[in-house]
Amino acid sequence: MKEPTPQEIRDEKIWQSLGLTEAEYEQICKTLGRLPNYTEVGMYSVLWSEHCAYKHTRPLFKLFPTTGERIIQGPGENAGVVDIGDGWAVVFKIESHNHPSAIEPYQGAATGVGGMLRDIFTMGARPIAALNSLRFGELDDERVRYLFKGVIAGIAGYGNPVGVPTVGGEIYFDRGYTGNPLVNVMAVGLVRHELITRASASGVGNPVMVVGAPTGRDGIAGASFASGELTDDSEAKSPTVQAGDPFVEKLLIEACLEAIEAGAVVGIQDMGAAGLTSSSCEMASRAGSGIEIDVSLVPQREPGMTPFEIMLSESQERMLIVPRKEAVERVKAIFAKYGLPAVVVGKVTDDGMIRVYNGPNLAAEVPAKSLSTDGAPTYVRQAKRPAYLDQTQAFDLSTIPEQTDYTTDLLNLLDSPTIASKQWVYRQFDYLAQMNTVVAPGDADAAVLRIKGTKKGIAVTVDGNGRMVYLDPYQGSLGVVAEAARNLVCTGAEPIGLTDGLNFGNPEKPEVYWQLQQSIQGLADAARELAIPVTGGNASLYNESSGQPIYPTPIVGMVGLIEDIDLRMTSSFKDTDDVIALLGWPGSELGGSEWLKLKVGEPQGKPPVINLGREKALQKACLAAIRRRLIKSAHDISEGGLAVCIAESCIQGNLGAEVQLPWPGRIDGLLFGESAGRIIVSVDPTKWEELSELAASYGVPLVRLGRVTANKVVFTCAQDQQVVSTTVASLKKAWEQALPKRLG
Amino acid sequence: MFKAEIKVTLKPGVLDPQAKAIADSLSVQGFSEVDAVRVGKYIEVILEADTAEAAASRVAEMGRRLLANPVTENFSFTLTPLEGEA
Amino acid sequence: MFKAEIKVTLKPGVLDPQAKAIADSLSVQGFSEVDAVRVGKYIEVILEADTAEAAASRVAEMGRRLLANPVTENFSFTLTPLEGEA
Amino acid sequence: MKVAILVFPGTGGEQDCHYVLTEVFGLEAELVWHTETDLRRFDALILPGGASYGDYLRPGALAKFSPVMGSVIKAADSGTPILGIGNGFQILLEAGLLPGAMLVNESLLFYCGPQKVEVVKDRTPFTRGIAPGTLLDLPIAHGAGNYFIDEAGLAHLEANEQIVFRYAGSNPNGSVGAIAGVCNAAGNVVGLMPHPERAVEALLGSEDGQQIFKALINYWEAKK
Ligand SMILES: Nc1ncnc2c1ncn2[C@@H]1O[C@H](COP(=O)(O)OP(=O)(O)O)[C@@H](O)[C@H]1O
Ligand SMILES: [Mg+2]
Repeated sequence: MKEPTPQEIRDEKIWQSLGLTEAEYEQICKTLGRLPNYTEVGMYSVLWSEHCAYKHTRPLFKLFPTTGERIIQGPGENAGVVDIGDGWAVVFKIESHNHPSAIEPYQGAATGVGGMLRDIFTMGARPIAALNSLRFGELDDERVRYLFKGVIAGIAGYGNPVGVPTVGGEIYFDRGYTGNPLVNVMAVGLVRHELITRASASGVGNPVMVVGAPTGRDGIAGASFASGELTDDSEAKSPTVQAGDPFVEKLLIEACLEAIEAGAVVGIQDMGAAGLTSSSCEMASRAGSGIEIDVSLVPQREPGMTPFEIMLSESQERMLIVPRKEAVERVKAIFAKYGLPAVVVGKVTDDGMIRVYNGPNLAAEVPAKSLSTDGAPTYVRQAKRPAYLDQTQAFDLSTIPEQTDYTTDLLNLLDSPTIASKQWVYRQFDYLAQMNTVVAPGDADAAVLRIKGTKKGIAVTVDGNGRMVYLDPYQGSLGVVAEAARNLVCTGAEPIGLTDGLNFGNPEKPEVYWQLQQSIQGLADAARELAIPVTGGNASLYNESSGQPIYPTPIVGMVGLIEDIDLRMTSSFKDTDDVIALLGWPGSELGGSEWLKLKVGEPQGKPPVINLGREKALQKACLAAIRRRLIKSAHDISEGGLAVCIAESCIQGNLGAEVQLPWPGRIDGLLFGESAGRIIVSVDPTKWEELSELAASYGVPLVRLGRVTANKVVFTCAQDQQVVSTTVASLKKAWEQALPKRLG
Repeated sequence: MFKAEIKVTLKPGVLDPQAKAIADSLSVQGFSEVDAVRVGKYIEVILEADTAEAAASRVAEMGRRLLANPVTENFSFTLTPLEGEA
Repeated sequence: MFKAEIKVTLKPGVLDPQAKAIADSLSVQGFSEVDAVRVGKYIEVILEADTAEAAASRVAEMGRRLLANPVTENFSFTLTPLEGEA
Repeated sequence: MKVAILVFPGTGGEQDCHYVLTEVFGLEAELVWHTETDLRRFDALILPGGASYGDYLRPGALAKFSPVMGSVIKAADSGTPILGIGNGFQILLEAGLLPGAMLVNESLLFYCGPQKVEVVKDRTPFTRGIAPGTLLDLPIAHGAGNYFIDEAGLAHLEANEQIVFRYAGSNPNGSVGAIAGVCNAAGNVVGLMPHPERAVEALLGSEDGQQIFKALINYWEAKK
């Protein structure tokens, strides 16, 4: 196979097929002071891709609050690190694998999990939990069912054998994601402070080692490849799909953590997107050093690989390690125990250059800084408020007739896949591995893990309602952060850090860029107001199919701390005759709600207005109530509104409820409105007085709604009319059967 | 009646970790003569069809639509007529 | 050099839910002519051996010791000599 | 009593077992890498859960050729109590130390969740003192826990009283006779799919698994 010459690359504009713009190509020529060769253009093209360089989102990241007392590592490393006391820290991050999952759902999701875990243990932390946030089209579509089953199987097929429990997640089904599903994975790790390790190639003369799986041609025939001249060689036609090997990942986790614990490692970095190129360049540019490697020494899975291919390969389960000079043999011995290759391929230099040799021949030579995120160009695009908003915001609720009975609507909501029980999903995940899962999937708004050897626990959640963000990117994004925090608080945890996953369409479209801007502003404002620092995140842009962008879908992963694990909370009703109450401000906004979707299909209206001051007070009050053991359950009101929230607490506790809605107004809004800042609690009647005083002291309304009963579920409106009447068994059936019956 | 014996294998270049694990294990057990291993699925379908051509075209369609994942897998098959059972 | 194409299938009497799942979805997809489905593993082993007999006896041993579980599975194979690659 | 916890490449449950034996029961336990060939210093062996060798080919199939298995067989023959949990059970089956074989779950899906398990036989080192018929809450988490043995084998198992545990309430994976765990003819080697080690603390939902470990301790005390 013949690579194009520097001259041909320029004359035939080959950089274009690699995804670079003319201006970017010119910038490369200027930086190098010469024409780049094929390997060099390839390296720039992948590192300057949106995925690696955050060209559109980086200028907006400045809006995020990133500091706080507990922050040990904010954005900029592989994952954020937050102190939880007792010498322990929690490491976490979210990442998307949308495009690979759309092509091959099983491997796309599996490698998403694998890549996310590597970001965690590269920090020296043992991965203790994984979560996922998924978006699909509607399940009546055969292709969607295939994607959905494949993604779930892939998450299970990778997460289970590596021994990391998948403890939570969220799934929405909506036409807007039919052609472009979203697969975001969050991983959480635990590390002693003294073992926190960074991805920095320091110490001139220190060796550089490649460890883990051999390098193959995975991923390089992808978007950034695509060059007609190269494909007459049949080998080059290899598919772009990367496959994962959880077995090797498990060995890699153990070997890397053992090497770090042995004090052998100066810096370590996983090879994610853009493989060897990004790992070497990131490690060097963080340390202000250079790296010299000889690709002929890299263990290879296939014969005849070129420097271009080796540098760009996205083979999974590989890491780059800079050990202390004296520790090379030690590192080799540790990896040999696990049967993994660990090979010195180069060394750290002091001149800031990435120099790639192929045996004796220099194959590429570029300044590390220029390749890195800091050196990549950034773009601030033109922003324009999308026209659809005029139509959606003008939606008139009075076009929908009021009803006298809403029992069927409630059952239909519980039967809608977005709201329905996700047991079919999480039963496929080993959520009990490692023996820390105190609050399991399905038991509360967030999962709770204990920290062995302490009294502590952490709660973890992921949230992101794309429909609300679509209807108002700023308000919707405030709501995403507020809901994630509220979910943690409902388990008794205080939020201590967040990571975001930005899933948007093509940012070169002014409407999409506007959504992006507004949304980041919303996330940032909410994070600042609720005092939850952002420790990192991920952006996935260009999520479109047939020219239609997805709903703008920012996802927030959040971690909370429970100082005393005995003071944790779940969402099920516990005993008959307990008081059911609303903690928070009454609301009945139907804009963007699941109920409205049931009635009109397309997202309509304005999303609930978020009042961050109230939200803060509510969350403080709820935490205080849990810590003083005043409540027996807490469940935040989200999709499906108050009625679905109470129904879920009934189903989980296998108990009924008698509820009187004390407010005037449209019944549908009172039952199914998704106004934020509301938590349904249940209370022992003897604690009612004390709880009322507590709520009042935080300035938060507490409204008595009714009581827990044995099995009837009845909602009565202010005029004493029954508007819902059913049994917990009927609710349960609708809620539990929704997914299995659609998946066959 | 025909019997279709269908082999579904990974496309070249797609990582086959299972095959590697089997090859390693064979070599540990002293099967040092083993050079390469590949793992796939074997699917046997008994179907009715008037002619071998008709059967072949249906089996090919099953492969495309259901039995193999076109992104990562290849499939091939052989057909045998089953006498006296139709 | 020989190529052994090994089929590992479930013994008769062992329930095969995977085959049932495939048969069901074939029928949902309109392949009503399908009468029966069986699913197993296909394993390809390239090995060096002086003679076909020698190769066959080694592959049989691999099957017995590793590739099939005698409680639930049967295995069979065909051998093809690979020319000019030894 | 000193217990060996065997660790194969890919095993994941070793830390769980180690934590339970040492932190919860105060026993002496050691993680033993699969290349070890002498297990004579141990009084009991545990093969924990996880996915040895990635569960490739068949769960447990590749682990049976690990160097340590020779000494596991010796220990089994000499009457040492040996417990295989989940993947550990699968390894014991593949190695022929226990009768039968595992198939993928009838649903074809991995299944994780709480499960009622009935103790059928109390004359093993791991069930000693637990009245037959006792129901335990033990979580399960596996993709291939569908126990199979042919009819003759099943009759033999029943006649020899080698069925140690059965699933109660529902059969989560399609196992023949709802069998959740079996032992060898001598009774010293026991395998089960449910995870007793994950059920030893009220904080995690069940303490019923304690009985399995207490049985081993009792067995050991009585033997001394
Ligand atoms: N993809 C998933 N993976 C694991 N658990 C999930 C997933 N989706 C939902 N769950 C779990 O199911 C439960 C209900 O999810 P969801 O309906 O989104 O909760 P809520 O609306 O109460 O926040 C939660 O415990 C959640 O963690
Ligand atoms: Mg939710």
